[in-house]
Amino acid sequence: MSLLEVKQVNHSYDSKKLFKWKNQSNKILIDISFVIEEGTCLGLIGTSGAGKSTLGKVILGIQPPQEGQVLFQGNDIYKADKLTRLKLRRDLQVVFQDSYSSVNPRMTAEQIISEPLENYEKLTVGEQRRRVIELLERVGLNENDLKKFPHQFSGGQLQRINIARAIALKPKLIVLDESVSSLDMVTQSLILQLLSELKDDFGLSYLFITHDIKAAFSISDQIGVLEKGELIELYDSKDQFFSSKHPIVKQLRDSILAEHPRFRTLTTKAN
Amino acid sequence: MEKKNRNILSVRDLQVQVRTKEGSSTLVQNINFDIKKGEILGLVGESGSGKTVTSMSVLQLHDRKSMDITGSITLHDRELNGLENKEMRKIRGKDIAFIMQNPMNAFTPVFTIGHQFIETIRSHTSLKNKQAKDLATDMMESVNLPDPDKLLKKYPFQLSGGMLQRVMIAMAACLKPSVIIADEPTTALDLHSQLLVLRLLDKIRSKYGTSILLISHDLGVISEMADNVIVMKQGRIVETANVYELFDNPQHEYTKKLLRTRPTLYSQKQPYTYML
Amino acid sequence: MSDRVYKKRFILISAIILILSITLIGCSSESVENSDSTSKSSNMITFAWPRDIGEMNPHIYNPSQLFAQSMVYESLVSYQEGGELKPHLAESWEISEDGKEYVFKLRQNVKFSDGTSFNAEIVKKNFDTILKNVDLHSWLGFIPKIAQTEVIDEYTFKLTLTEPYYPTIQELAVVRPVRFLGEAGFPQDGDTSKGIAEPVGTGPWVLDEYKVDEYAIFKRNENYWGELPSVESIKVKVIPDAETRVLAFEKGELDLVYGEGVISIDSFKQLESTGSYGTSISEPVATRQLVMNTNKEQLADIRVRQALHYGFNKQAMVDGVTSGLEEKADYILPTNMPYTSNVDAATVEYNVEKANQLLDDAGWKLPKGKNVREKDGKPLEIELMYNSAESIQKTMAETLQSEWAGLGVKLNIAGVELTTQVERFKANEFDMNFYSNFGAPYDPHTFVNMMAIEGFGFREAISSYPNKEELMNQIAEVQQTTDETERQQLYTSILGSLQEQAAIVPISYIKKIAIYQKDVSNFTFPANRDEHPFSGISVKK
Amino acid sequence: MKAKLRDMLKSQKVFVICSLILCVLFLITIFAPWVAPNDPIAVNLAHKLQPPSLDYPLGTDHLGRCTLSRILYGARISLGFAILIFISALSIGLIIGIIAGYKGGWVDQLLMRLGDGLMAIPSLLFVIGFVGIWGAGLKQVIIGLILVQWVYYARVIRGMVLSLKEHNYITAAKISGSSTCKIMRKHIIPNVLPSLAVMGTLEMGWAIMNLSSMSFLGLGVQPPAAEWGAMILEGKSYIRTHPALMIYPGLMIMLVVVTFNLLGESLSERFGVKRR
Amino acid sequence: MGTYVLKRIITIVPIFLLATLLTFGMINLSPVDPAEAYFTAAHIQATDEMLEEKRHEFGLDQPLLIQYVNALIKICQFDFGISYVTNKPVWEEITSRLPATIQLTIGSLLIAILVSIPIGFLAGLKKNSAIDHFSRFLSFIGASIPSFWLGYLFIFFFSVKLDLFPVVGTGTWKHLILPSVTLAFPLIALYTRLLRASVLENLQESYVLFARTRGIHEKIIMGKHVLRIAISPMISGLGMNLGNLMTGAIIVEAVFSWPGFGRYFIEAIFNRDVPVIQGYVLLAAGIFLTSNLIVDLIQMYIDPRISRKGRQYQ
Repeated sequence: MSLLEVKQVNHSYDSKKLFKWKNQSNKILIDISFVIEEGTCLGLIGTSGAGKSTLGKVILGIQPPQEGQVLFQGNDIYKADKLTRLKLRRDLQVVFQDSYSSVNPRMTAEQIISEPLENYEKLTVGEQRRRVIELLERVGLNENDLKKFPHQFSGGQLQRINIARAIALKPKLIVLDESVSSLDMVTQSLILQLLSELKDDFGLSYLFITHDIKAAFSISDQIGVLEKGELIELYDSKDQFFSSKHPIVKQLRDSILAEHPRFRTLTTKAN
Repeated sequence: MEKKNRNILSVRDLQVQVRTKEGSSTLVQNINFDIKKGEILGLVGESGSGKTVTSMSVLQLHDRKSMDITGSITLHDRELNGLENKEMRKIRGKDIAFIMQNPMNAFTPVFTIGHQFIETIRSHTSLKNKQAKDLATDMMESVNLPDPDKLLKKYPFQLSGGMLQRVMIAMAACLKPSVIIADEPTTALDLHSQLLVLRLLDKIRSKYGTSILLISHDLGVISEMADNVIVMKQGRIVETANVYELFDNPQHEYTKKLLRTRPTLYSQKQPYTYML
Repeated sequence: MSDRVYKKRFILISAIILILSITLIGCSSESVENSDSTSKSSNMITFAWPRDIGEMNPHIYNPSQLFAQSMVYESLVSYQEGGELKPHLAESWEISEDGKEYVFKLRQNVKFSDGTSFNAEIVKKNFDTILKNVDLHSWLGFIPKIAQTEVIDEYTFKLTLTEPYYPTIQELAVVRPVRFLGEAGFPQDGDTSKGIAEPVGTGPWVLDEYKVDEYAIFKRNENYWGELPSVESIKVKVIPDAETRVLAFEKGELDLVYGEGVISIDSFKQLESTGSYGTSISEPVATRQLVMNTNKEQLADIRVRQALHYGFNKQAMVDGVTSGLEEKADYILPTNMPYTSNVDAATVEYNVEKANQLLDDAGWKLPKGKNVREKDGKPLEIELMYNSAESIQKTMAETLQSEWAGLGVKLNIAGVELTTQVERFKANEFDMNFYSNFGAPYDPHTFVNMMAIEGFGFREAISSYPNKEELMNQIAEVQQTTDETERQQLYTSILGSLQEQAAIVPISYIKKIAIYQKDVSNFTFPANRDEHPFSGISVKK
Repeated sequence: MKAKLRDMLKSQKVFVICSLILCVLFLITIFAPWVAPNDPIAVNLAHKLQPPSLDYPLGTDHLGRCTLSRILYGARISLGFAILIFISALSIGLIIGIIAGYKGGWVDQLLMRLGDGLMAIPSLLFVIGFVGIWGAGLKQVIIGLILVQWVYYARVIRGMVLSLKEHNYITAAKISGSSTCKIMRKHIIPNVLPSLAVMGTLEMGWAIMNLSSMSFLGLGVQPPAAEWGAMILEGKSYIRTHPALMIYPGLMIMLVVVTFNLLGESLSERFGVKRR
Repeated sequence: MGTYVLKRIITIVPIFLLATLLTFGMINLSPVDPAEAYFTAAHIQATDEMLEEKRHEFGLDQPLLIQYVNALIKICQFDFGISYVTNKPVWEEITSRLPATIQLTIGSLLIAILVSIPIGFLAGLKKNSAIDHFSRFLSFIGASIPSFWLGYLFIFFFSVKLDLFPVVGTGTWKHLILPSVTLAFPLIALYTRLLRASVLENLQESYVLFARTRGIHEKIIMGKHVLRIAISPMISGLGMNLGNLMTGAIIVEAVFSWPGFGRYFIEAIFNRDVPVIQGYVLLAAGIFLTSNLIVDLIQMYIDPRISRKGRQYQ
């Protein structure tokens, strides 16, 4: 049994306006199907407007799709009864792109991280604090940060707190919705490093949604390309991706910038 | 003497301090660099390292009431630091052009692209409206922007970010400035637009011999574009080097870390991009 | 190109602003001419009134203003000092023995302002029109009693009543509805209750210019049959706010302020004290009364009513509230009216001890530690209703509240709009209410009449009087009697017993005030309360 | 600690001063019977229109009542009823606004439509019309004011909830397994409150002003109750001889409304809430 | 753009219907019997038969829904009924007095605009300068002065003491000044504050920086770019505030004896002249909605983004 199975998901936003002036079809997701196995990471690459975020929400169980099924550990998350859903939810967490808007500005780091713990594990005050400190240390922060408020952290640090909250319940799958995109390069790579460490330590699976090919490849086992709501192709390796003939993939590939000036294609001039 | 002349823009011992009630705090210090004619100087650093402060100092756009700028900034041997606003205004847009990070917010939303294009031209030349318009159209044609007449009539919100960024570059290059400062010009764009914008920048450079100060945190952009690179960290320059040297043989620990930790597509020895 | 678009927008916006400004100036310039044209005639008196003069229709009531109606339309007889009734449009009249037939000889040289002549035909036409809406006018005693109207000859008109009614002549002097509209003023269907065609009257003034809610200018009727007014025109400015009236007068924008309660007494006194203006105060025109509802349990007991009467310092209150402008009243009706001069009733002097005594006697005791009297566990609580727009009523209510609190009586005061006041009074839904009689030329008969007719509130209010039956009979008699002495005796008796029962407490005599610039002279108050005061007035500029 | 307090006093000068003024006013409201030198409705015609004296610190009005006492008791009415209006309107608005914003559905539809209709009628005009039809009186005015206010609160709160819903932390909380009730309690209400505090203080000024306007028109508070608007109405007859009678209550209205507005402004700066 | 205008016009219709429904509800839920009110307002002593007849005439014996539909049909024909007091059509009463009110409101709007634009704009540009302090003072005081109080003080000082303006009447611009300034005061406060805040906000926008880097003259950046955008909230305020102005005019007209409709409205209230009250409330709603529409169109001209996105109707 696969950890996550997405079957034939279709979704479109219908405008609930009284008068329809133009007959627009707003298809966001078209016939999306894929599978994520336990302990693997699926990277989904797409430009803005490709339907990445909607797909993330559908999988997280907060945006029922108009058609299709999302099976998590074999259960349809939209058809499960309340109790099962609560259990499923525990195993399914998220880290969003905008670290600032992902935390309540009026709560301390401790409060933020302990929220899931409060909901699922009845711990004593002391135990809970210990757990939070453990989590903070695990993501590279420390005890001193417990009482700090979000505005006292940098974007990267906040993203670590978001990660700590996501792993607090030891989930099976974490949806990383552009989780590193708004960070600068250095921070980005540090967070990516942390994520792949955590993946190994906790046996996590990721759905890594991004527009950054390099970042996607750095932690993914599988890569999918999403374009205008369609999942174009799925690749098991970089080689597969780089040998694809699909025109959209080709354009994507062409846009990747050289990693060393020796391989530059845009300009040649340099002394 | 001759060597000195080749430096279009020179910055020496630049230090910027901001005065607050608690005292002054230093934003950048000991900044030294030169840009030669036709050179692209890459400026790398993470957010908050002082990249934008530096470029704003060159343009003298800091609020002088609350900021102290010391050191020397010379353009064609002319000292810019401390220059009167009136004089500086003649230089901005004409001799030093600026390309902003987020093109969607850079244009005044209520005026057409053409209006702003013509406005720029006319504030630096004595051209008539019609001539300025022709100049703008020509410029846009020469940088391969499709259907310039139509584009000029559009409002900023009607264009995509990539398109706007290209218009902005055309606008910057239009008066053939000596230096273009491009502050993270591709960060807000998707991959394909990024490619188009970078191509365009290179075209401007080779066509007009414009020098470019290219600020970016993306090493990919730097490796594609820059001739020389300065690496900044916490308001200081930690390393200045030729782009090849920097990538092959980084000296400073910070640079090494930058190169080491970045996500790559290396397969065995070569990056995939090279294979294509 | 884009510049052109920008320019277009700019032009558009400027155009909008320009249009706005032009409309503004347009509005103004139009009226500038008006004000210029009116200020040309120097022999004009500018006068302020709180309301618009209303439709100049002689046969209807609100919102028409009485003084304005009286300027244009005239009555058959006129009410003069002391209740004397003088010929006006009627030169003389005769009343039949049984008091049912009235024959009027009309004045012959009278012309309407449009040049048509005034004759018995038009008198009959006006009467008949009024009679079409008898319900509307039934408050005026003689109208429902009219049996027939006849034209005897061109200048003789005969009125026949169903029963004798002595105040008929007096009621003919009222300002509305029995005044005469010229032929041209009648609308197509002849029913004036819905409006008139144009204001054509016989009066000394003609409406010349009128802007609703702003001003009205009356010109002298140069063809007037009587003595020509000495001023050429009267401008009535509509200024609803009393303070604004004072300020405008002080500024010199007004020549005359006249009326009852038109400006605050304080302002009047202050302006008077400067010595730079002429002022006059009229004779009493009516009595301000406090009416107690004897149907209410607490007030049913005469001792309580008397106690309340004894329990406040009337003299101090009237002096204080009206700054001595009004006079403390001892009698229900002013004594300068017909049949009212020798009412035999004891006047009540301020006496707190007696008041307390009376309340104790009535069983309202003051419990220890409390400050409101109680009887059978019920507190002595009374509500006083007043018109919230009338500052004197309001101030007096507040004063009474404070004074009676000292007796252990809790007075709740309720300010209501006039319509509510009238409504509640009529429906008998009140404990106490302020009231004032109509004044000349209606009284005393109208006031007394109201005691007898249901639906005005009085009859219900005094219903627990022990001598009610007798009172009603006397009232019915007084209207029909043709004997002068008997009438006088009846009035004395009626008014006396009304007052003895203490349900109607006289408080003060209402007076009119007038204040005018120094160049205004010969100002006199009309004897008829509702008439205009412009007959003799003159101005030199 | 002391230094910290001093810092706070310094940086929040406006806030502190305004709070102090309001505290004093509230104390006066509560302790009016002890603070006021005289009975505000005790008529003493012998002492009418007196100049300030020891017995009557601000003199007396046309009925010989103590002006100061009336002003102090007036604070009771103005503030008391403003608070009543505010709290009632807010409670209704908060409940309906949150339900409409969070759950949507027919509550939301009804609220929005009702709001559209009510907002089309200028609010004070609606209140005057309401009072005109239902009869003058304090009760009617208060009901009318609540009637137009709650919709406003509900709509604003609905808007805030809707925009909060867009924040990822609400989604994150949902995914963390928090119940709707907990999300309301921990995430939505605390984040709505500062805006409500700002709105509330500003609306208090609005309520006081409108209450006194209605009293001035003779539609609101009925005599002999001392209310500032009603006092101006009474005092205006003496503007030329005893201007103090109308100037003091007017100044009081101004003082209170300015204080509330300043407080609202400083609160909005503090909480970073945008004023409408 | 055309569709946008059409759309906006169409959205007005249901909102206006809702407003009529609310007004109708307000009147029909009230304890006032229109027939009774009619006779008291006209000072007529009515018998039961007369009341019954009047009720029939007013259609009060019909079901509420039919009454509402009838009222609606009449409103569409600008028939608001007959005033109880003057017996004239309400529409006639309104239109004869409305010009004066419009003159007053437009006068105060113009004053508000002419005063607040320069002050608010300069205050925003020069934060913490003298003019900024003045603007803040103005915006706090202006928003807190009761207009009925200010009006008397104005008359007292400017007309009586200084003899600069006439106390009452209409006609010249001099008559208009004091009432419109009184009416404009809170607006000046509001607009100054709005414009100042908006300018301050816009100065932080990157388009200002970009214009500077292009070497555009500061005067052009501020006077053309910033002002044009910063003025937008003020203009949308204009539409909103026209309603407030109409209400404010009620008080100001009472103080200055201005012969407009507001004054008449107050009289109608004291007389419980229900058709007049209803007519004015609905007319105000109509004017308010139309002025909002016009403001939207002006906004569209100033800011072309609006026709695309549509303005949030608040």
